[in-house]
Amino acid sequence: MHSIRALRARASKGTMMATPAARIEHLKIALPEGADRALAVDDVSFDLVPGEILCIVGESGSGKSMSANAMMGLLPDLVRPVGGRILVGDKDILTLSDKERRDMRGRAMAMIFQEPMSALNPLMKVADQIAEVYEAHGLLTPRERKDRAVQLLTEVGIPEPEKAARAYPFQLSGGQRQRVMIAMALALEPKILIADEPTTALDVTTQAQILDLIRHLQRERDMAVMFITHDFGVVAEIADRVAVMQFGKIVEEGSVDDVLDHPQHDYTRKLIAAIPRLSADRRAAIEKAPILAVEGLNKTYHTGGSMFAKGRVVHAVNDVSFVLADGETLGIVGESGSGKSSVGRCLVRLLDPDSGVVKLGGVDMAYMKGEELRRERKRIQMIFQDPYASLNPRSRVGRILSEGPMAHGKPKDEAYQRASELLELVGLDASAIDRYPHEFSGGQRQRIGIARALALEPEVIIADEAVSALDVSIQAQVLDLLADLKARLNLALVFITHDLRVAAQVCDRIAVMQKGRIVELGPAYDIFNDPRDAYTRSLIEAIPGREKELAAMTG
Amino acid sequence: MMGDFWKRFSRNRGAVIGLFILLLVVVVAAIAPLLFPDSPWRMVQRPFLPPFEMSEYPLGTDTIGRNVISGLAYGAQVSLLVGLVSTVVSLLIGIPIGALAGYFGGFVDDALMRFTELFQTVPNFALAIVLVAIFEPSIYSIIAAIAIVSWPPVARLVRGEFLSLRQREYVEAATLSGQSHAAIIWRQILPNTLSPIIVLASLMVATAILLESSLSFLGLGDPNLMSWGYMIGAARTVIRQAWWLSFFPGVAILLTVLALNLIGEGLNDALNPRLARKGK
Amino acid sequence: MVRFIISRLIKAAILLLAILTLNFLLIHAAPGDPAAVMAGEAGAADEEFIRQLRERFGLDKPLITQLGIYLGGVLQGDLGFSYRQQVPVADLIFDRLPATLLLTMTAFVIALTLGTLAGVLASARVGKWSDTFISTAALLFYATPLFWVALMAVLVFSVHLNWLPAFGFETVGSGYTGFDRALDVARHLVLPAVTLGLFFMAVYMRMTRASMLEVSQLDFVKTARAKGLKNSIIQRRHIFRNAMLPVVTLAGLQAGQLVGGAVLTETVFAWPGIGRLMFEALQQRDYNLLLGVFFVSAAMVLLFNLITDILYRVVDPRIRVA
Amino acid sequence: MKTRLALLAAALMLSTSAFAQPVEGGRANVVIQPEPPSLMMGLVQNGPTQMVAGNIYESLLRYDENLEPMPQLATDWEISEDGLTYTFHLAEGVKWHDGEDFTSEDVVFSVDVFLRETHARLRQSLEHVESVEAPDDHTVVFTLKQPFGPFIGIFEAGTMPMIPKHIYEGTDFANNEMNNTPIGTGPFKFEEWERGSHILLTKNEDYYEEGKPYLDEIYWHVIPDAAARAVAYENGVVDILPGGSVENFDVERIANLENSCITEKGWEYFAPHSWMWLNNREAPFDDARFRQAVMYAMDREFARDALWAGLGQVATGPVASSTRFYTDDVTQYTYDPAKAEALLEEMGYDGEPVRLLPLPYGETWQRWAEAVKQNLEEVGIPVEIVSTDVAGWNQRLAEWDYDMAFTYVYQYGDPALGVSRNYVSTNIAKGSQWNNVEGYENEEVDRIFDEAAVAVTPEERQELYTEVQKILVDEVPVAWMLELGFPTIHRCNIKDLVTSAIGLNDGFKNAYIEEAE
Repeated sequence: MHSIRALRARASKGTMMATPAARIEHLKIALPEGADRALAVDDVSFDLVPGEILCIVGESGSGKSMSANAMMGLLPDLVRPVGGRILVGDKDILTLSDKERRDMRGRAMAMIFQEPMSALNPLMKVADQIAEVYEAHGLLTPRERKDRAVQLLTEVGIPEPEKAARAYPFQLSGGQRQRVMIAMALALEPKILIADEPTTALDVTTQAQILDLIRHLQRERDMAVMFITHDFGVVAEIADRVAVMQFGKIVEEGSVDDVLDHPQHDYTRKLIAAIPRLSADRRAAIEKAPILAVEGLNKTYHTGGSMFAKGRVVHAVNDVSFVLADGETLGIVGESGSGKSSVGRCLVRLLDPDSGVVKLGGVDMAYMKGEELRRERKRIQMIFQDPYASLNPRSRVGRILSEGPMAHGKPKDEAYQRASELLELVGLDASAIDRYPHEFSGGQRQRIGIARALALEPEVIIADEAVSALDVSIQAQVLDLLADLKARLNLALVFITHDLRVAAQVCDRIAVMQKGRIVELGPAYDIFNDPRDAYTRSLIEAIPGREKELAAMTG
Repeated sequence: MMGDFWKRFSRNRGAVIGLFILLLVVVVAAIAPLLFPDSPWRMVQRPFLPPFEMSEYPLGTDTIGRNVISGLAYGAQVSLLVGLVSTVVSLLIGIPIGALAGYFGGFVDDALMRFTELFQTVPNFALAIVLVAIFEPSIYSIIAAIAIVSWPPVARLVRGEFLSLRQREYVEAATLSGQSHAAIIWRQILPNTLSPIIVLASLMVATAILLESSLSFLGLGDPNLMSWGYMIGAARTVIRQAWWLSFFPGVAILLTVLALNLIGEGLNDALNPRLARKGK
Repeated sequence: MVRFIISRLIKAAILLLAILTLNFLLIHAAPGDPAAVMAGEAGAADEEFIRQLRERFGLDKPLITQLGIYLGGVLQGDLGFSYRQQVPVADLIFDRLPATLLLTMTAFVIALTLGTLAGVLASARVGKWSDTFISTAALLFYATPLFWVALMAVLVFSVHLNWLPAFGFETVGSGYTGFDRALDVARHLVLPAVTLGLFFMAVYMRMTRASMLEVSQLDFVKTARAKGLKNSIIQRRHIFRNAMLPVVTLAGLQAGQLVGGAVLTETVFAWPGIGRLMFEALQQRDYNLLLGVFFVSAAMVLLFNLITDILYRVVDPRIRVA
Repeated sequence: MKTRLALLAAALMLSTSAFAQPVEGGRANVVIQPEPPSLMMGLVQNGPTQMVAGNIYESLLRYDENLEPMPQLATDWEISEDGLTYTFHLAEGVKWHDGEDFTSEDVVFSVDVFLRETHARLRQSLEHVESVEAPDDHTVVFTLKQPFGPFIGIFEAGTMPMIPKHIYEGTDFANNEMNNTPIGTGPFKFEEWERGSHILLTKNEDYYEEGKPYLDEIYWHVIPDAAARAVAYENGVVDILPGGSVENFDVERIANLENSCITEKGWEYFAPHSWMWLNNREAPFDDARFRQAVMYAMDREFARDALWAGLGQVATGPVASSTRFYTDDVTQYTYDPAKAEALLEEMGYDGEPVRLLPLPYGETWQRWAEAVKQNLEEVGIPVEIVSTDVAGWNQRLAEWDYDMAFTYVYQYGDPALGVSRNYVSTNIAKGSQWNNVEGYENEEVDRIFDEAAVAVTPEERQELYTEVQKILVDEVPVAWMLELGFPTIHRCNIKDLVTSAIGLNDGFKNAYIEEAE
């Protein structure tokens, strides 16, 4: 890790004179009729230079992926380039015949995708899928292809490469799959590597490793890398140069330091400002009485059990205990599969814990049933991750907000009255009340989701990855809203997230979970500034863009 | 919402054609008594009058001199009636079973699905035949039989939808907000399963019509109702001397069923936009 | 794998018994008792005579006892005795089964191969005229009543063109043997098999096409293209194999159903299979025979489902290992 | 219609063959439908069984077109003056197919032991029999309780088949495995039976009638589908279509084919007589005027021409014209809707709907029911057709659960055998489709039938039967439809196929195949 900045310094010098491996000139890509705008990519120009990583940053729909697909000639049927050139060497990809273009794919340039699972053929062994690259270009004998496959797997650092070669994709972990993808991309040692959000689907630690790997290989082979991401942390981590895209245009381009440290365009500024700072400020420990007390909570899943096959047992929540003080925000962080969500679901009893105590204001909710549970549960509510899945597409907002109260015996008109108040509370127009969810943007929906959680006037709110699905700028707004509400309504908040930056920003205390256990629990400041547990430390170190930020702070 | 539904639907040319054909059939069925005041069973001309010979019997007469075209008109009534009612009935059986199985899962699911398998394992058509024969052919026994053999797919579909939808966050939210199971099933989940159900239903009507005609063809139709399948079955033994007796009813069935299938696809495009892109 | 099969077999057995019981009760709920039918055929019937018959076939016992006796027999592999034909049910069925299997399996193979082929072709040429043509044809076959196609086929190919025999399993009394006989049977097979196959061909065609198009949207296809693979290879190796999974499932489910679906075809073409046997048995209230046919056809369905599952496990590693 | 009748007339002439010299050898390909349940005629006597097994089993006599007895196993016979003693002298040198000798013992066993137990219809006639004795190997003597006119008419293979004593004596008749390989004395032996496909009979080389049979084998083809049977005949797969094996709509076309002959003969003994049971027990059928109205409302001419290919004839009453003691001197019910409406008007019929039960024997009968429904509805009787399969039909009749129901019944040559059973009140009993199902009661009729059965001279009997026919026709206990014509269609070069009143059921011993020119 530490050496990277040094390396990069050298790289950026190197690029000055090097001739570009690819040159994109005034690229225009048209969207099909009826799309929200005419051009997905509008007059975009940039160079890909050997030995340099160009990061293209932008929020969803900014057209960053389109340009990548255009380079590979993999645009969807309905969108087509309508102007400009993509020069690789002296050839313009857009004017090449299918055959010529096919020949360049994999050989001249290769691509890795966001979803390593779906990007691999589930029915083919890993080795075969790699071997195909050679086959496609009529290289090597089948035997040699297999051997090269194993070599490549070794190069990308997969443990037990022979075994991995014989495996099917579903038998590998997310990180390993992405490594396979990379191996595949490297097979013919292309000059250009296009990476489309290659780490977005991965956990922080894995992400760090993959970034490391890409960086490393790129160095070694002096490739030109086009790296598409929405995460400035990643940018800070890996980029030599940055191009910021918005609405299909490049609004700002420059060296990573210039763009991150002295953004010119205000969109860029807005984006960067929106990134949660890693600095968790020291906060006074909250002395209030605990509202929620969890003791020795356990939950195990039994999978694949049948009358003959013995199922596997997963200890999702393993002897978890903590208390949540009135008005406090407790963060639960961890990577996927750490059991953080299971905890949250046990608290609201969407899951039934196997054992343990969940005292809410003195009442143990862990084993409540039926009517009693129904009544008590209104005191602890949840905000969900996916703003699209969390609202019933067929109900008007008004009903979504009033169903709960009405279920608890509030008369209809009162409930609707309350609903419109709530909408204003979360910063939406009261007129929203008789519109349908699909008429709102992601951020607005999340606000509705929050309003719904508040509708029952709960004492505790569980926010499960509440902002993970949002673009940074929106994310920031929603976080602010939460903070504001919390202050005004004096809520106790359990904030479940994989994103330590977010955690750092909003949490008083943080519990770090791994494999179902809480490995460390303490004030946010301590967690970030002197983590005791090794795992915590690795998590913190994996946070992309961390050095840069630290450097910035200490510089 | 209705507007763009129609937009998406009408984008599928086949669907529009289908709709047109179906409307035609419906109209004919509706005004059959006006078009042909005589009972379709009435022996009006010499037997085996070939088509296109006498203007008042454009499609000729059958083995005992009944007017084929009026038979077709009245037959439309039966086909549509049976198609619709039996579909509704099988929805009434299939949806609750599927919903309960999918929503509660676990033991309930197992029990209900085994039960469903019972009906899926016995070959449909054979079962239908036996049911009709046993309860003696009549419009009721036919509808019942068709419904009984066609509900399992509904149950499976609904179950599938419920299984996935009950994981949705808005359903969990509803649970947290203290709504009853009934309310959740009825207000949260069911409305969101409608699209696929509607599509399936439209195809089921088609299948039901085919089933009815097949039963009538085997002589298991309602003997007091003129139906297309019956006409073909009755004409089968004389197919050599009178091709038209089996030809025209067959075409009628073909067109109606085709129309319904086309509409089904149209509905699919219109109601499940995500799937719509496939195949286009 | 073996474990899996065993467990499935046990499930199947239970299901079968359940089905038998269901049908048993169903069929005995029917009006019309076999004794009356037989007496009727004897050309005269007084109560004494009918009572004798009832006694002889144990129809005088209470229903539950009869059910018990029947199931007991089945468990020992005895499907009972046909009242009317005066022979063991098993004999009757296994006389007829080969014919039905020949018919349905031929139809099935035709449908599956041609259907998927056409489907692939169409999906490869989406929007082109060949796609339109295939899809339209599929739509038509999908909507045509089987028995009607059968009749029209007879009309055209046997009556007018006189190319193919219109009915039967073989030329009775022709004395053909060996290859000639096979050929003769084959000629008889053409019309029924094709007409029976048409509908399913349409189903598989539509399904394959849709499935191919769906799969071709998936990321790994993009990956394959990014490798620079030829389209033909992508189609075959990446899209087709994945697209076949749902088709295989469906096919498996239907292969069994075909057996029951053959009733119509066997009636129109006077094909001596169990479909027709069932229909006759029904008319005669030949309880045991009817139940026997149901038992066998249900067993067929389950068998094919099992085969499908095994096949599936072979094709799809995810299920195999998980 | 005219054309059709003309053609049939022609066809009928063709079939009465010239006095040619019989030719040895050849195979007859015959359709059999439905497949017989068994060939053991002692146990099963349904149509197909009789037709096939009629070649295997024989009885003492057979009957010519006028129902006069002809020798078969009995070469000659005497009937005592008082009509109480029937003595039969059996043919010499008759052997069972397994080589055993046929003797009078077999006759006694068959009649007194075997058939008494298994043959419901014969049992009724045997009520009149005091004793059956075998004074010597070739003589059998039947002694009656009282005179029984029709007795001489029951010695036909379907009614009284001879069963081999040496095989069946002391066994469980129903489950004797020899039932699957029937042994008789007839002109043809059982060879093989492939269920669902065919039955093969081969020539009985040591048949006791000199030089007979001429054919080497008879191949019975099981083809369950009427249309298919027609094709089979067209394609030359089969050469003989027994009555009812093709749909009547097809008869004209097939009879018109090259080298194709048609005959209505061979049914005189059975005289299949069709009518609709009218459930006399309940309104409106309890009113004779309603029953008469039904008769007037029906266009039976049309039914015969459109549905029965113009074959057969409109029935004038309970007795078929070919049956003995028939008279046409009765009220005639011609198609007359006006009259029907008048009658309904007069009785004040309230138009309550009635149910009609068709005979589940194929298209013709279904169409017929539909036609009748239409006829009745046009005079204002709403009809609901209840369709059932064979089983349901039997059930409903057996339990009197019907309003109107099609049927047809054999008359076996004599009113006492095939007519009275359907009208005498003593014969009202649930559970049968062959007795007085309509529930008609009239002492007068009962008395006359009883007397007629036991009257000694034909003259007396004729008088009585004429009287009873008049009464019945006026009362209309059931709605008589047609004397059915069951045409046998065959290649013209197959000669002497039908040589008795029993037709094909009498066996093919006289049939021979001439080289088709």
